[in-house]
Amino acid sequence: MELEKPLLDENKRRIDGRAVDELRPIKIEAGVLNRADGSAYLEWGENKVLAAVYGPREAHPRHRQDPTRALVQCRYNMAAFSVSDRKRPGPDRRSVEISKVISEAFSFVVFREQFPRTSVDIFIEVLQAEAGTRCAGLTAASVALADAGIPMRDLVVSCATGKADGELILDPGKEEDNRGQADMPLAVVPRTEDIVLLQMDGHLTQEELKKAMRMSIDACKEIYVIQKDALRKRYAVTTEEPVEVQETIDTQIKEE
Amino acid sequence: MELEKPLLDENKRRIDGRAVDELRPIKIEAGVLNRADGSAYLEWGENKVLAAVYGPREAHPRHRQDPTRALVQCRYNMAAFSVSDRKRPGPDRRSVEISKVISEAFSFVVFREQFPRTSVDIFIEVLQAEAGTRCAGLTAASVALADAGIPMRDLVVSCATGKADGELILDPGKEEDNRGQADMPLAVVPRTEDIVLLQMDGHLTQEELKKAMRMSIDACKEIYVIQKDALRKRYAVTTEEPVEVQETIDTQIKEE
Amino acid sequence: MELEKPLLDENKRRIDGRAVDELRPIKIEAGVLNRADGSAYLEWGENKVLAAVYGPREAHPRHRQDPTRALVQCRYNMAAFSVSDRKRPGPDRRSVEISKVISEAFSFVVFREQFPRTSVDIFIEVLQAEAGTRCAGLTAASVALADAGIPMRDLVVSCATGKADGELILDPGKEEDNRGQADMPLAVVPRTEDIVLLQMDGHLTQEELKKAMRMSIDACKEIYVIQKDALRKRYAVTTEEPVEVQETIDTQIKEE
Amino acid sequence: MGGVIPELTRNHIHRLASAGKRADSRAPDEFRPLKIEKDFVKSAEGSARVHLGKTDVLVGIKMNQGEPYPDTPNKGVLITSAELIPMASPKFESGPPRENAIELARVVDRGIRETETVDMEKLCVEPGEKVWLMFLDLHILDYDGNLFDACSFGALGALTNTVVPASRFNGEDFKLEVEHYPVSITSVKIGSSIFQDPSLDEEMVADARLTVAIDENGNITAMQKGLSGSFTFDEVERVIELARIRGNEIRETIKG
Amino acid sequence: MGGVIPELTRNHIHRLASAGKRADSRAPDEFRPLKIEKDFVKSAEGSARVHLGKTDVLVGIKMNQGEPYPDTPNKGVLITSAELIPMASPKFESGPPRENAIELARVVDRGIRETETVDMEKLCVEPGEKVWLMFLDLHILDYDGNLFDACSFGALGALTNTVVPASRFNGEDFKLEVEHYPVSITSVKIGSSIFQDPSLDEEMVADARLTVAIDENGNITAMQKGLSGSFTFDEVERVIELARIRGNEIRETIKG
Amino acid sequence: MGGVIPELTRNHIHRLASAGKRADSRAPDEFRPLKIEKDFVKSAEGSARVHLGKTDVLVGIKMNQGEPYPDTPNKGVLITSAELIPMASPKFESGPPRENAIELARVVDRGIRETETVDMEKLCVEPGEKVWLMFLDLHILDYDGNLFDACSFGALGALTNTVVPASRFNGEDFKLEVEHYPVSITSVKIGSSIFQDPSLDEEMVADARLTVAIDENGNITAMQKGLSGSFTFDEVERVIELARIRGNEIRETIKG
Repeated sequence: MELEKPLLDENKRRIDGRAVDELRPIKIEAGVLNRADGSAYLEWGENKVLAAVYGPREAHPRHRQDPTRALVQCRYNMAAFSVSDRKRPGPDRRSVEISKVISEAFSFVVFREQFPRTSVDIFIEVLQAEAGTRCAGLTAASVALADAGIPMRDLVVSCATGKADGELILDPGKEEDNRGQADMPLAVVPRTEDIVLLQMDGHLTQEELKKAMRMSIDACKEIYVIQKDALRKRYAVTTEEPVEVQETIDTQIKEE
Repeated sequence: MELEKPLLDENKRRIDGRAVDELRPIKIEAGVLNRADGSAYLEWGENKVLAAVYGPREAHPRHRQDPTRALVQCRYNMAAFSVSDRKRPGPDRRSVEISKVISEAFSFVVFREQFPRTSVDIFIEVLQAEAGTRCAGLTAASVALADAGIPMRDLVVSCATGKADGELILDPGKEEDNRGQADMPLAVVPRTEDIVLLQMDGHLTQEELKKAMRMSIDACKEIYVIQKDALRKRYAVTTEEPVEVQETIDTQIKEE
Repeated sequence: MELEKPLLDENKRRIDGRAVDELRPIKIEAGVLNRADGSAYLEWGENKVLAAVYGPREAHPRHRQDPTRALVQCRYNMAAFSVSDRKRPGPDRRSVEISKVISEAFSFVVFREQFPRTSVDIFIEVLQAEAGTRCAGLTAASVALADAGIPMRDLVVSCATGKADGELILDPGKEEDNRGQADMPLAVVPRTEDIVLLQMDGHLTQEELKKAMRMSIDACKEIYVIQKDALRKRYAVTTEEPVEVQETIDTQIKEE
Repeated sequence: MGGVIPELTRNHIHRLASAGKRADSRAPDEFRPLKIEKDFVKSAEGSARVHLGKTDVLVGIKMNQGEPYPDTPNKGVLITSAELIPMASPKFESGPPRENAIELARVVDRGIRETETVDMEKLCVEPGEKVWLMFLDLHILDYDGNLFDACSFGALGALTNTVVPASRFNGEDFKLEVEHYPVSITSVKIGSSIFQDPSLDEEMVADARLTVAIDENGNITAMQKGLSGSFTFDEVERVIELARIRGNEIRETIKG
Repeated sequence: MGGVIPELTRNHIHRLASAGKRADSRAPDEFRPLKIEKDFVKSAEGSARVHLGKTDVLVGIKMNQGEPYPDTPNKGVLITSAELIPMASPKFESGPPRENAIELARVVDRGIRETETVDMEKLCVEPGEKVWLMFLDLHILDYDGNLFDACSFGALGALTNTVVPASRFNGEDFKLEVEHYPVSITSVKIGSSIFQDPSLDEEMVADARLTVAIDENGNITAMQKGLSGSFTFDEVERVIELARIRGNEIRETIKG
Repeated sequence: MGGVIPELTRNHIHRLASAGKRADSRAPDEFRPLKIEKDFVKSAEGSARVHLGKTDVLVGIKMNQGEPYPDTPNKGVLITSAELIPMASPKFESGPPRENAIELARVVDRGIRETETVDMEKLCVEPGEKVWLMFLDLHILDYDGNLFDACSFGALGALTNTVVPASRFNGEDFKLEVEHYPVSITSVKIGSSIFQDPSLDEEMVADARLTVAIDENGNITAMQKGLSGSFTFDEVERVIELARIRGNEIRETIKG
């Protein structure tokens, strides 16, 4: 086997030329689908992700309804052709786990008590995957929730930090993910720094872990700006939406 | 690979000796099962098919009930041993599609508005398959529906036309189906010529297609006679059936 | 292939040293789980089996409820690692059949009419399997039912008899089961000798069959003593259980 | 097999049973008329349609080559499936095989496998590599009770006309030899009466069921007790003795 | 495709239809705006995103090597799947493919397979041993009617930019050649009007649906009738004639 | 893990928590009594039964030979499954693994896989051809909270007594070497209190859960946040610091 190229060069540049604390390019567009109550399309590096939101609507099946608040249910799904080896359609164990942790993250911000017996259904479709699809999906879904006018404390933003060649690196790309020594996806409520998703695998010292959390949180705040821009653009051009929904969104954004 | 025998000889005789517009032999017997509300057994060439009808009965599950009319639900199924390579038991994608198009065909003729919230359940079992099992199954099911006393505008009849060695051929057999250039199953209401099932694959010119439709429709009218004979025989010998059901059937047949 | 060792030696001793009518060692402990309403742990030769009982509780799904009496539902399950070749988790055809015959056996003794619309759910987990797991599971479940305070006519006890090298042998071990000429699991209500489970495969003459039944029934009566000891021990040391449950059990045991 | 029966019918059958009588005037040990049509399905390697009174089942055998089980490298493989298709009874729903179908398939399977009805070593092609897989499919067309016996007769009947399609694999077709004729006889207990060959109504009212298979030498080769009632030792003896007598008679019909 | 439509909308569409008019002011034989983005997904071997009015589908092709079917040893294998993901419509639930998705996938599949759109013999690697498996996945993102045509256009579009990844198997990548361009045109009948390219509302109100595929030589290559209404002979003729005209125009857009 | 808890219990726990106290009088960072029985199941290659307070789990390891994953041709394969069998809790229903079971299995799996607990390269038999498959099954017997830690301890414990059964494949059995001992410590947040090793009641009331695995060098090797609440940066720090301390103590118990 030939020697693999190091993940960091002598100047601490990464194989795709990024600095260790540099995000891949991110683009977000809100309101891209017609049937869904809210939607967003996101490109993050080579990731292409669609998110759609339906609800609050009557929860099905009925025995799952919570008489005191809304359920927040996410379904994260990868298209069969989104990865280099075709993925069998339908949920697998990985996507079930990701759906669960994303559902839990959004349960924190949605004002669930306002909508008892309903569900807020979030659908994330990964159309093309590089690395970091759960962060990308969650970040897109957050915009879709706002686009749907779902009352929330704030948007949620997600970004991972990893470790490669002994250094912490923000937002690992595919090869960094495969060959790195750690991966830590995190999601945060930017205004309050409430951590609502946190997973980690690999090896990090206590000090590294703290630094990695800080790197992810700071990056989330950068991405937050892109999310809000997408929502502003959406409501600047649209006139079809009922006024009260716009106000809800504006209010949320001004509040920060 | 050795040369395959042509599907038509110099006199336009087919490999089984039939003329291009000749049906395989068809036999139908009505009322062959005890538990079902109506039933029929049909042999069509080497096809052996049983059809049973239950209903109108309360539709299950409840959320599928239509408050304005009956559902017509067909389940087409091939026995594992009905084909040369054993078929795995249970529905596959092919049988789901066939069940759907047959259900739609019968939805047209059943007086569904008379039985809201119910379902009329049609079960077709292919016991031995040659080619044209969907036409055979539908034709048998039609007799089973009448045997069950389900009010209908008319019977439905089905027959395919194909193309072999450049010629249109009625009711293709197995080898003609495998090696032919087109296959077009069609189902029709004989009295009105309403086309209620139509599928096609292969290559046909617009002219050929029209001619093929005509061939199928004419053949359906021949088969219609066999269907009615089967029903007459059934009610000639039976005395157990309640009088009103017999009348319904008679009326329908006289009406044409 | 080398010659296999005979299953019986010249003195009619079995490969594990037992006499033809000798049981493997059996140990039972009642009340071993916290969440279940009743439970028992049993070791029988190399078999290790846990049984738990929940109920009577509302039967789910509702359409399965019997308005006149309780359902008795058993789920027999083998842990993936309980056998030498790993078993895929979840029910297979064998475990579905065993669950069914055990459910039927207990349906006879539970006073089902006292608890309409409910179910008594019996869970049997085989943690380590040698041979005779259905007998072991049923025998353990019987103790778990009593531990749960479910009103019953009597305990049920189960033991198999087999045939090896032309002789009837009680409680066949693994190799005797694999290489034997017959296997007959039986379950009985000891006081009345009501046979509530009976299966057989192999070859037995009418005379052998009668003798085998008698051997199994007599062995069940031995095992019955071990069951009752387990229950006595359980209620001798426990003070948490409500008084009325204890009485029910005592009554049942005294009645014999 | 699941299902409810009107209270009136139930009481009527019980009243008759208490006098040793049956609703269809049969003697307690009398079978309904039995008709076996062998080789009913040409697409199968072997088949038999069995009419037992109003019960109607079709059994088909398909064969293919595949790998043997690791523990029986020189034996063919038997795979038995039962489909309680919804055509046969208003109580049979489509879906994955339920416990009744599984028990039926497993009892018929053991009746053939364990009794060496067919010498499975003759179905070995290359030891450890390639053997014949024998798929035995039980297709229930009309259900009026006693599927165990009807399917068992059908399986035996189908085996007697099975031709192994070795020519498909560059060999020569050969007829399967049936070595033994174990005949399954099912009795039910209603109150204190024992009736052979239960009708559907009798099955639904019965306390307990006992199926016994007996070979041409009078050996018992299989037993399966069902339902939530019990048998006494003496009742089992009587059931077996009556089964032996009836079995000899039916064996000739199956061979016929 | 399932679903209910408000009575008001239903009446409105019917009223307009009786005058040959449509709710969105299109002419009866007018398609909605069609936009095809080819090569949308880099992780796929070929892909196309199709916007047909507000309907939005993404079709991706993944290729791998595997075994051919026994009856076509020298041909590649096409496997088509459709996912009606719940993002696309409040009516699509997650779960195994339902009959609508199955019909859709099968009609698109036949449209490619039976018309020899691609020469499947060019996808043979080693006859009888190894061929290319072509997975065609239809991913519905936004559902506003006429999935048959949108998916069919997407499939053709994706085929035109598919590169066979032979370099992964020590070969050289090569472009797939598209031999034929059969274009699917779907019409619905509402009352006595025929409309091409039905919107979702029109689909839900329609009596009958007919999909016709026509190749560049004017041959009909596929038909599929749907819904519970009927077509007359003349209506079928008219639908085909209109499809031929429209197909030529759309073929150029797809090739584009 | 799903389920409802009486309002009274909920309030009681909350009230205690606000004073940093627990219903069972434990200190916030106190574990329940831990008992590990290694080699509990002889039929497994390795096993451990873990009693953590009233939580009772049995972890078993089975090994077989099979193909490696294409991207790790020289490494053994770990397959982890969790069964929340209905014996363990009235809330666990039978059926396919739900999201809780999947998350549990995946977290335990990553805890072993990503931390190189076992050197998977030592489980390679023939690179690219044959490796050891290690099936790790988590069998939950009694559920009183904190399955993540109990199963994780059980997995480590089972690994320490695993013997690779190479003699079944003509090799020599050898003991698996455990290279690292990452210990999983789970804490929950209730109000502003942080409690280690939550009981079932505490889990049901908790706002957020954080599982941290720490190895013998003090490195964090895995984290998983759960539930719909959040953690602050400082809380995460504190949870980790407490986990490090507790982990060292428990590591010795597991090794023991």
